[in-house]
Amino acid sequence: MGGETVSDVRASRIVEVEEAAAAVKDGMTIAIGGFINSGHPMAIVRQLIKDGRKDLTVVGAASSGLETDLLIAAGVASHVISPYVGAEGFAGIGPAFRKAGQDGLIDIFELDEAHFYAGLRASAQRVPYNPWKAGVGTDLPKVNPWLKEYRDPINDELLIAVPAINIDVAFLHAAVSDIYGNVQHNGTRYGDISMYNAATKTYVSVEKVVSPERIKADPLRTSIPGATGIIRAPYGSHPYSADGYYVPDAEHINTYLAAATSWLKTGDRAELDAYIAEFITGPADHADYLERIGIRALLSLNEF
Amino acid sequence: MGGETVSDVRASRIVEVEEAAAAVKDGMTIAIGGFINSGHPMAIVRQLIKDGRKDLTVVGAASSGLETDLLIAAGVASHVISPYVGAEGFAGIGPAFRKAGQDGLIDIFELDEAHFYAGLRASAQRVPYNPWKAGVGTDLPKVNPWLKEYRDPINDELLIAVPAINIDVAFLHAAVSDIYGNVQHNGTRYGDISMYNAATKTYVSVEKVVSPERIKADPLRTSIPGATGIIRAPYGSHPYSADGYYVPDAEHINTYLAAATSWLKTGDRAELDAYIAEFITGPADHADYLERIGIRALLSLNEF
Amino acid sequence: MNETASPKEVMAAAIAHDLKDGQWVEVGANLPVPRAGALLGHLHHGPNMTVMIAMTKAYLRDTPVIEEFEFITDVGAMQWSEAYYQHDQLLNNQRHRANGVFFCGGIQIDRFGNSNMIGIGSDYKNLKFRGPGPIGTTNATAQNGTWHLVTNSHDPRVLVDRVDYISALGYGRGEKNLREDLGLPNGGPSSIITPLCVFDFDEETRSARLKSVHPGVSVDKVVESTGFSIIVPENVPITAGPTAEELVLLRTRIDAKGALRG
Amino acid sequence: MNETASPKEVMAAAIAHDLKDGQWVEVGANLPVPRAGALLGHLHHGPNMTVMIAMTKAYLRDTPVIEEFEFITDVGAMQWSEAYYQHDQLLNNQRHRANGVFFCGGIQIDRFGNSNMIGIGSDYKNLKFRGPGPIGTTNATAQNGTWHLVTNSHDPRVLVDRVDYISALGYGRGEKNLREDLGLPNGGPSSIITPLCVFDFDEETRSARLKSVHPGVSVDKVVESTGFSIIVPENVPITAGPTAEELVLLRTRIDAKGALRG
Repeated sequence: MGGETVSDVRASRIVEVEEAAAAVKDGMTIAIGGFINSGHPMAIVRQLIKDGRKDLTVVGAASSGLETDLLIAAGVASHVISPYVGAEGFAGIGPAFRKAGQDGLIDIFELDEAHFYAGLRASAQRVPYNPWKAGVGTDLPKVNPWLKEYRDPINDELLIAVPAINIDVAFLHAAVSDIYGNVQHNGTRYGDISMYNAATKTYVSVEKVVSPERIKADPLRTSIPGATGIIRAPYGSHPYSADGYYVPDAEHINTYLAAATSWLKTGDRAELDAYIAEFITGPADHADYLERIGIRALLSLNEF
Repeated sequence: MGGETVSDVRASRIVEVEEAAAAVKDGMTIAIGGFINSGHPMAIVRQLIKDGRKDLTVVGAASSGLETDLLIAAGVASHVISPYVGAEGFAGIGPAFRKAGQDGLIDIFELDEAHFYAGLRASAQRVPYNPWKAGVGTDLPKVNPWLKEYRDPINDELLIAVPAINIDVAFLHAAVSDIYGNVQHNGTRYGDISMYNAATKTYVSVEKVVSPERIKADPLRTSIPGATGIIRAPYGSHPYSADGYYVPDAEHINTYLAAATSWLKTGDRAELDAYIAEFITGPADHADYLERIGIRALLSLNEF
Repeated sequence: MNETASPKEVMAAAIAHDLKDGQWVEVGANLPVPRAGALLGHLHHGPNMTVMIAMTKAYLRDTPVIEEFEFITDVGAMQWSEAYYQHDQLLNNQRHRANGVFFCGGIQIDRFGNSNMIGIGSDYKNLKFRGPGPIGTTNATAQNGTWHLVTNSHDPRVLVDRVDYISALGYGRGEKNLREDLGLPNGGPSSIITPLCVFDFDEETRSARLKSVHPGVSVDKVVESTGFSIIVPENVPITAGPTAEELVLLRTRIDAKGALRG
Repeated sequence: MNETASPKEVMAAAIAHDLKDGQWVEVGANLPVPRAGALLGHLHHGPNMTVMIAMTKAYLRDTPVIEEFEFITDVGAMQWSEAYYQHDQLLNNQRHRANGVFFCGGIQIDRFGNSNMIGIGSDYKNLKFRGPGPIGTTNATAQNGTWHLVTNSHDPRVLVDRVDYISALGYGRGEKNLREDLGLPNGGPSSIITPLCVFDFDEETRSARLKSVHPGVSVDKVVESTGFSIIVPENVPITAGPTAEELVLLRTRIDAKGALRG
């Protein structure tokens, strides 16, 4: 007791992207933060594909973008929990999501964004489900039997029971963090905090690691106060935007879309596999990926 | 259609304290923000007593302080929904709360702070109740039949159903607001936001009304984005603290405590009624109240 | 009423005319018509509207030219912000929606105002066309005090007799008091707004009824472009498009780049 | 072990010794013993503990002298803050509690580790003594991975055979597997820490058992001061109070003003 267990050093939570990705085993449920064309932890997403992860249940954002589409295209996702997979003006519907949904390649957990957060809340609150009103009378409980219509125990009102969406590992991308896992986003935080609260572990890639003093200068900005691990990843959301750092890379996004759409339209994966080889399995690491994008292209995204 | 309904001016939401208090009718449910010895909208609390409001259900903070005790002492509250009424180091238990609880003068909605927020969330989410785990096996459902033990519709797990706590009017105190009801707290916001989200109307007294530009300079700080009305009330939380403005007025708090404790111990209301006459029904308005406290006393609270 | 207005400008005006000052409205990205309609209502007669745009609560009447943004997360839009909205917090709370107005799309919309965002095909496990997912339409159409269906494709494949999957509930199959019996907080959709016309819903049958046709559009054109049987009243008025003043607002401040005229 | 430690310093050390690095602990205001115990654990062997203090998440090992604060809302405490906690957000999320430690008080605590914060008297509508209310004890004792009961009054009126009202559930009336059957996430209280001794709970009967007596306290003194029947093992060790190093931490950095020595 006392003296023998003294530990004097606060541990750094900085990890390499490989270590963060290694927290995921086949069959687990992971969450990917961000919102449509912004704020996705792409360095980690690419690592998961490189690692050949399989049978993952992917909790995409309430509106997820092509990061989720890519995990489907690469065969990593067997289940998707997200109310939307698409890319706004780039593509109304993710092509791999469409292909996989039409051909029954994946299970889609059909739900509204309000159900999505009700399920994440249930996990965060350690209750088996949360009730929600909207959805009664629709076909959602028919196509997704996990959304159960029931009568509430107080007023006998018809409600939807949304089961807890328990996340094994959440992956987010944010602006800055100190080495102790105190993360701050720039501006809005999408639904990232709800994923953190529903997850057993949370790894956050950041544009910049900053001093603890900078975090403490404005503690109200701290959005994730206890990330399991922090990954240094400048341009870590590329080709999607990072608020205040860079805008989406339309050209690269369209390159992916063309490859995935070719799979959707023809059933031939050649273009898609070439994209994956060039930008995911090919590069040795995140910096090598960025080299392939090119500094001129990266710098062109800095104005907005 | 079109032209005839044009309204060109954005309405100011600044109101007098009398107008805010007039939103309350006898029998309504009101909420009072803040936390134990801080952040209570006292100018409004005093106005409600002055107005002779009766039979109010008072939703105090998750840890409420003597503002709730005072509303009990003054006969305004007939029901109290709060997991705690006290004043930390000043008094472990509010004396009027004790007196009224022991003598059956009020109904106390017995609950934990987690149930408190579950009930507020249910109101905000327009569901009849929210489920919670903690509380099963305790006597809370026995002394408070509104907390109902039931089996959940998915896993047949024993849970507590916490009914929606619907608030007619919430009253909060914060640092600043623009005239359009965009409110910013200093630092932590206690549970104020949860009351706002559960309320039909929300009036916020502020230390200072600031320009819209100042609000827009840091929109992340906006805690209440749409108050129904804003009351200019410098020292509006006195005798309790306002974060970053002034600390609790220990002397005044002890004056109240002595008066209320005299009622508790002797059953004689004379001291309590004298306190109410001197500091609540006597002063013509908030400034007159502050005059009675005295500028020297007020300025002494400014260092911390 | 300006005869030169494009069909989408007419749609935007129809949306704006129905908005009331003080209401709460979300403006999505990449939805030019509801965006323009909401902003037109805000600029024209809605100084006290709560406009949720690009993850902020914004007041835009002081902005000379409101640039379109391509992404809902565009930080450029935050120039107008009085508060951020954090998406989970927005969805975790619903009371503000009582005074809200919502515009619901659909890969299919039927005569009873139901919308389908899920997919097309009778076998859910083997859809002919996989849709984008419900996004927030299931909830928003249940919670908002007022809502409309909006489509840019007035086409028999979109405007169908019966959607394959109901992801947002309108009037079901026209059952009496369906929404009340389900305990839903609003009374159902007000209208379907298309590039050709506006439908409302018959009070008895709850089936779509032609409310007005846009300038230059015939009733026959609407009938032949619609996949369900329409209730056509004896007199069908012309949709009130933008006034001259509104058209100036649209073309100079809201849609300077002409997305509605393209 | 330093013989000069006060009973409250011994209590604080008992708390600290049970804390493990990396755990999550809330430090309330006006609870000097659990405050000092948590901070002692943090300074002594807990650099990676998550310390929630005065509505912030704080790291205090760089602070030479940690001043006491009188109010949980004291903004002065925010000097250490790495993040604010907003009280409703803290309570709306519970997963972090799995690794948490909680200290539960009570106006009554019984031999089965149940706590009563509601009131004393058999008639709930006419209590002899109205308590402060459950605060967060009902939930915190259900959610935290580890929890203890703590009282500053080792008195037969506080340590009773059966509490009048259970606001925080310990082991009920000692029923087998009660907590598991109820589906509660933790296994129940670890101990009752008082100014005289530490109790743990017998694995079979779930009733309080004398684990150790504080320096200078006799078993007889404990028995006569306790309102319930105690299980007394053959050998009762002396509570390990603060080491010399810990006492220095307590007296120079954590409790410089001597609240524990008063």
